[in-house]
Amino acid sequence: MNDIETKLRETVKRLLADHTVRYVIGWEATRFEDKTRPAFISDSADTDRLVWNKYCVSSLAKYALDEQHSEGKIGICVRGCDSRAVCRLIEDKQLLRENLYLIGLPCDDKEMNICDTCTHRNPVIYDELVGEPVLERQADRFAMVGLMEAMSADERYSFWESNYSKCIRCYACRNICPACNCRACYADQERVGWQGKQMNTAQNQIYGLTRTYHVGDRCIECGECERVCPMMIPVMLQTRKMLKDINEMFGDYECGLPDGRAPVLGEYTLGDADDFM
Amino acid sequence: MSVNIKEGWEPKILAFCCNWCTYTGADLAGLNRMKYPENVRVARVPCSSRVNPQFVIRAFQKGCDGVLVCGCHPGDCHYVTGNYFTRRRFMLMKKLLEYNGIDPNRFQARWISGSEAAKFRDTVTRVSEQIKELGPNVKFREGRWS
Amino acid sequence: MMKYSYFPGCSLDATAVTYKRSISFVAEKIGMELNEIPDWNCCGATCAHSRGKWLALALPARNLALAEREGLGLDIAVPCASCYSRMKHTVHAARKDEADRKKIEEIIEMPYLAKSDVLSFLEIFALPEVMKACKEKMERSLASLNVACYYGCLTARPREITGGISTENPMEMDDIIALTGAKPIEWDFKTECCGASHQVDAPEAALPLIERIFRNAKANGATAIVTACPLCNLNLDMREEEINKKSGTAFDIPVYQFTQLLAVCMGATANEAGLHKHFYPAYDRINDTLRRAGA
Amino acid sequence: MARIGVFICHCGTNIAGVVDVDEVVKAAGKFPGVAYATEYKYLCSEPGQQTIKAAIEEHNLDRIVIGSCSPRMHEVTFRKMLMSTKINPYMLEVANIREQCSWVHTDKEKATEKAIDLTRMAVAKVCKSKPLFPDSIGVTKRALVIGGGIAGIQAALDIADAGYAVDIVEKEASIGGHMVMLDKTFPTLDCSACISTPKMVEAGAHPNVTLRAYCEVESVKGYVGNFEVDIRQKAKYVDHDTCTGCGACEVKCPIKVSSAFNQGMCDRTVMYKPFPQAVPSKPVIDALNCRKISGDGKCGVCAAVCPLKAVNFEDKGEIITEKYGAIIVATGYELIKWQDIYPEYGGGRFEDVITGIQFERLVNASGPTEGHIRRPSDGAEPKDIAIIKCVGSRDINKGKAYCSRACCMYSAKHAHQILEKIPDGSVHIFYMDVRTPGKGYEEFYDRTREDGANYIRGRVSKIFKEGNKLICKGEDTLLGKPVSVEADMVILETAMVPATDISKLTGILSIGSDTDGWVQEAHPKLRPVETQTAGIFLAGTCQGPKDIPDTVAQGSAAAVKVCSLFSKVQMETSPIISAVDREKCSGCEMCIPCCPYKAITVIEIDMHEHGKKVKMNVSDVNSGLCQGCGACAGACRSGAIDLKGYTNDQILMEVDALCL
Repeated sequence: MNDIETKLRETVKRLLADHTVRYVIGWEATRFEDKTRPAFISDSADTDRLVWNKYCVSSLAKYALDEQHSEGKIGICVRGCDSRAVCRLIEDKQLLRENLYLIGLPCDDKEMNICDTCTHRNPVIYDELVGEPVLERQADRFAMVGLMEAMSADERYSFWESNYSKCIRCYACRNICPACNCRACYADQERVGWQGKQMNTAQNQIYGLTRTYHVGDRCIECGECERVCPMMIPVMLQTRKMLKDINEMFGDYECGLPDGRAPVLGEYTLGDADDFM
Repeated sequence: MSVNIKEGWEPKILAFCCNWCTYTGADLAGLNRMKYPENVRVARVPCSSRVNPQFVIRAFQKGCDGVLVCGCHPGDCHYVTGNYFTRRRFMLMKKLLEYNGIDPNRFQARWISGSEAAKFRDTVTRVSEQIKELGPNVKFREGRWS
Repeated sequence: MMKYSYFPGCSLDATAVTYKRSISFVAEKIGMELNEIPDWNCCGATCAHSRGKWLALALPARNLALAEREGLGLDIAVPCASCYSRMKHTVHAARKDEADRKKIEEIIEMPYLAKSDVLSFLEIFALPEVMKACKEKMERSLASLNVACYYGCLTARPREITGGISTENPMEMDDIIALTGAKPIEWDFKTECCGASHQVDAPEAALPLIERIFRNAKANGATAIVTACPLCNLNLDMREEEINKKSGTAFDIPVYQFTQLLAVCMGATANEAGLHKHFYPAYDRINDTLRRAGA
Repeated sequence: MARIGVFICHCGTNIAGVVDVDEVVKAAGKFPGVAYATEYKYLCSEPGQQTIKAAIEEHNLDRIVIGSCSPRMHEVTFRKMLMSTKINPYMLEVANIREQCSWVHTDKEKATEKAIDLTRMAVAKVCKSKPLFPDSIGVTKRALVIGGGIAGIQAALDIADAGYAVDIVEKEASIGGHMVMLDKTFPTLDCSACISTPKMVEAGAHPNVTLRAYCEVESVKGYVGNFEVDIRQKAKYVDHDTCTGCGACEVKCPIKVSSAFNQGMCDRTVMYKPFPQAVPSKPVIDALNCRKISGDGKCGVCAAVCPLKAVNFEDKGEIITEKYGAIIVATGYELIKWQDIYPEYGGGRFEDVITGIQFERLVNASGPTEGHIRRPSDGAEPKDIAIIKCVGSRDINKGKAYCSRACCMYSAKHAHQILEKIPDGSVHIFYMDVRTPGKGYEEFYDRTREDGANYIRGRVSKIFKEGNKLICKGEDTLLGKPVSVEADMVILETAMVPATDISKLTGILSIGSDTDGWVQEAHPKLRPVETQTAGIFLAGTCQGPKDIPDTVAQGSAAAVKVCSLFSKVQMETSPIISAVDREKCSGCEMCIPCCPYKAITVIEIDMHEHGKKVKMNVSDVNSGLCQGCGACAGACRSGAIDLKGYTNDQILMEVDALCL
């Protein structure tokens, strides 16, 4: 057991005891040593179930959506990426900040590839921070996209074709994504021409492309889509492409920060480039 | 992915044209009896901003060889600001399509005003030539191609 | 940090010796370091760009490339308005168009990255730190001298290439001259053309250009004209007598380089400031003015 | 299953000459949903329409497709025709097989193939069409005129005379605008004040007109027929209900500042009316310069001398909210700030280089010199005067590309006035062209030349001072020689530009403006006083430079548009607008910034979710505001907001149909 975990449990215990929150979303151990799962703690006696270690990788923010209409606050343990997910959901008008109590957890020990390019290891918003802030690191978020761009069009097509040929359309990437918060996803709707339900490469590609466009200007780069993909499709390589373009065209752009900046597709400037035309 | 181009193959090109500028420009090209290739089919929309980028993907999937989105020049939008949104949406969409392996010439956007009949003719002619050169689109296509 | 690469240009050792002497005097006084570019060549002046674009761009480019090769990483100080103009054009072209820059490199067979800026002496002396350094070294005053600051046409034009200085009513030289205690007058021919080299090949057309400069300066009460260019200075200085004779005017306005006045006020002797090297007598006016100011 | 009728028009040989109409009909008959397909020589003709109507009855059709000329041509015709049948007018699609097919192609086989494709697309689209019904909304019969210059006054008086209430909002303390500043008006030389002040008085006294001077429009909500406008009444510090306008306070006010009405050529007091004939004829305090309000708090002379105690230093202004059915924008123009862009004309350093409007005050009997032409620097009468035209106009390098239209004529008028008042004087006019399109204009220009005005064709490159003289150096392009004119005074006829804060107003009103900032008319020829936003009209120079006759004409034209709107009890709105599927909307608000008409708002509704009643936020479209562009539908990821008449389903069907 580590210091932070102890402190985290104490904090949660206190929050439940003084009725600040109705319950807290955190992580708990599983029967696998290297896996944790989301835990929903509503009884202060249960706080010892909470764990904090390098296996606490699942994103928690979206679980709060189940409580969109509830009374009273809920607590969420937020790492950098979780806090940005919360920001995302607040910006997308899906959550109200005042209904949330955010327990910030600086995060520097995860061993996933996706975390190498993390630029916000400390929560960007929180109500209280457990542990000391960690050092932020510089990272080239778009290095992989650059490599892709260097390939020929046909190479790129083959790359995505072979990836999407594996897709089983489980929609896990959508379900975990904090930017995917439509009440009725276009992919679930029974409309002719909207999104074919067939599981073939063409339809999978259409799904991939459309999802990318739908979330690309709001992606918080948590990488959950890639983590949950059972077929190992590098999903975020698509959204990061869009983010790279946005960064190049409209200046530094990171989503899910409490800076009040509108998604680029929700605004325009008279001087936007025409050069693609 | 190589396809044998059928004898006499003609590309199918879909053009989304806004009612107030480009569609009017296309009508004017007709009034002036300008000539251009037959392979462009115009779908009329009130404003280029009505075009959901999904329509473009759908068109490729269903077998279009090229897609054009045309609207009023910036500042001239009948609905004041629509084309500024169009510009952003399709700027990003075009890059995304390219990233996914679609040739940049297959999806193009243009500003054509109601008086620019010649520009409409030239655009359509040029796009048609470019797509002919590229051959039938097989990327993203459904069923019989994949 | 008053350190520059220095491109004197060809006039400075000949017709503009007054400029050269006063520059060295002032630079030494205020601790400005001028590193002359080794092996520099002609900037092309007015001839090269009437021959063709690439010659006009390449000649200054070689000098700029040499300065770059030295590796001092300094901006380049240029006393002559014409050299300044040519070098600015080259820097502008190289920065604006990568293809042009490559082509220039090809012609001069040297790398040229267009990193350094080109600054005229006017721009340099108008910098706050230089102004301050000059102010501290002032020993004498030229109060009672009414000075028409004559900028010439090339220091400010064309605007999109030179940037900064106003094309119609610049004030930089006026501010510098004010340091000497002299009074910069308001007049309207600050940036008119002096005829440049046409004074040699088409004097009948070019002479009136000088005459009207003198006329407007006199009409607005000038007792001296100050320039920041070897050729402007030469043209005005050398032709004044001739104009007076031809047109029956009596202008009696000596023409100085602005650095001469600075040098004088910093304690330079007539020789150090080059006051005896003028065509139109220039020593007495300064001498009288200084005496009147009680120095 | 839909029962679609397909009708292909020959249009004489316009279509049939290139497209094999029979082939198209044959193919169309086989499209899914098509119950009947036929052709006709001229479908738009009366018998053609009868054919369609008969077919609808005979074949029990529920929607139709017409292959003919452009829908921009006859869609309305066919919709009208459907109104007398059982089919809803919006269950119609037109395949454009003339302008976009037969007229632009020569290869018959390929043209026919394309016509079949276009018809198939239309058939596919119409399959998903739904009956649409226009909404009707009430009309508030009160108009708002923004700007109390001659355009606004004229418009307001015409509306008021038609029996409707109208408010004029004017940002200055008096209505009148630029016209009352002018001395005489070309080409008849009648006194500008003499013809405009009666109109001002009439506007002030008209029972249907409410003057709101010293006010600005703060915000506009609503839509045609139902605008709700917040108007900010700036603090006047004088209770105009009590004040009789006796003028005692003005006389006693000790602080003087430069008079804007007199173009800075003399002073006015801080307690002031802009000019003697001001309407309303009551003063306001210029708070910024008032010692009592913005200074050390001492003074208060005005309050002391006011017999009615109408002065109130505590006035904070107020926001007035009013409902209007229509708005006329008549904000006028300003003159370009030439000082910043023409340093070669001295950039403002020379006192005796003045603008045309300053000259108007100078030559005006009620102006600073009581009509004697005296130059500002020393008060001497100038003998030689140079006039420079197109300062800022027709100059893409420094000013504006356009021609300011009125300057040619008023510079001729200035020349005429100078020569009349200074018989031994001379006038030199530098011009590029002389443009005199107007009744009596050319004759006036001729007369001015006969008076002795010296017209020099060329621009002035520099004005400089030598002694007492201003030397204008330029080129006479007819002689091909440089010229110098020695003048005592120079008049610059500067360009008209839109009012400084016009972009703020166009933003508030959601109307367009062109690249120069002028308010954009709906159509440059056929809808010159309408804007793209229904119910908002324009008049006068806010739309572009023009002279007084044109300005007045536009004022009246805009008034007619307002009156015709007010003549209806209820207004029909287009049914082609957006609609929200509340089941799908997640309230993310992505559609809101895309809407140029602010037609989308978020509302809270009750929904049932998992058996619980919950409050949900969803988007809601205001049918009066929505103009049917569909930008929202292009932005909605889940397709919750959709554009009726151009639904996602309809367009996707079209796409699919093309690709078969």
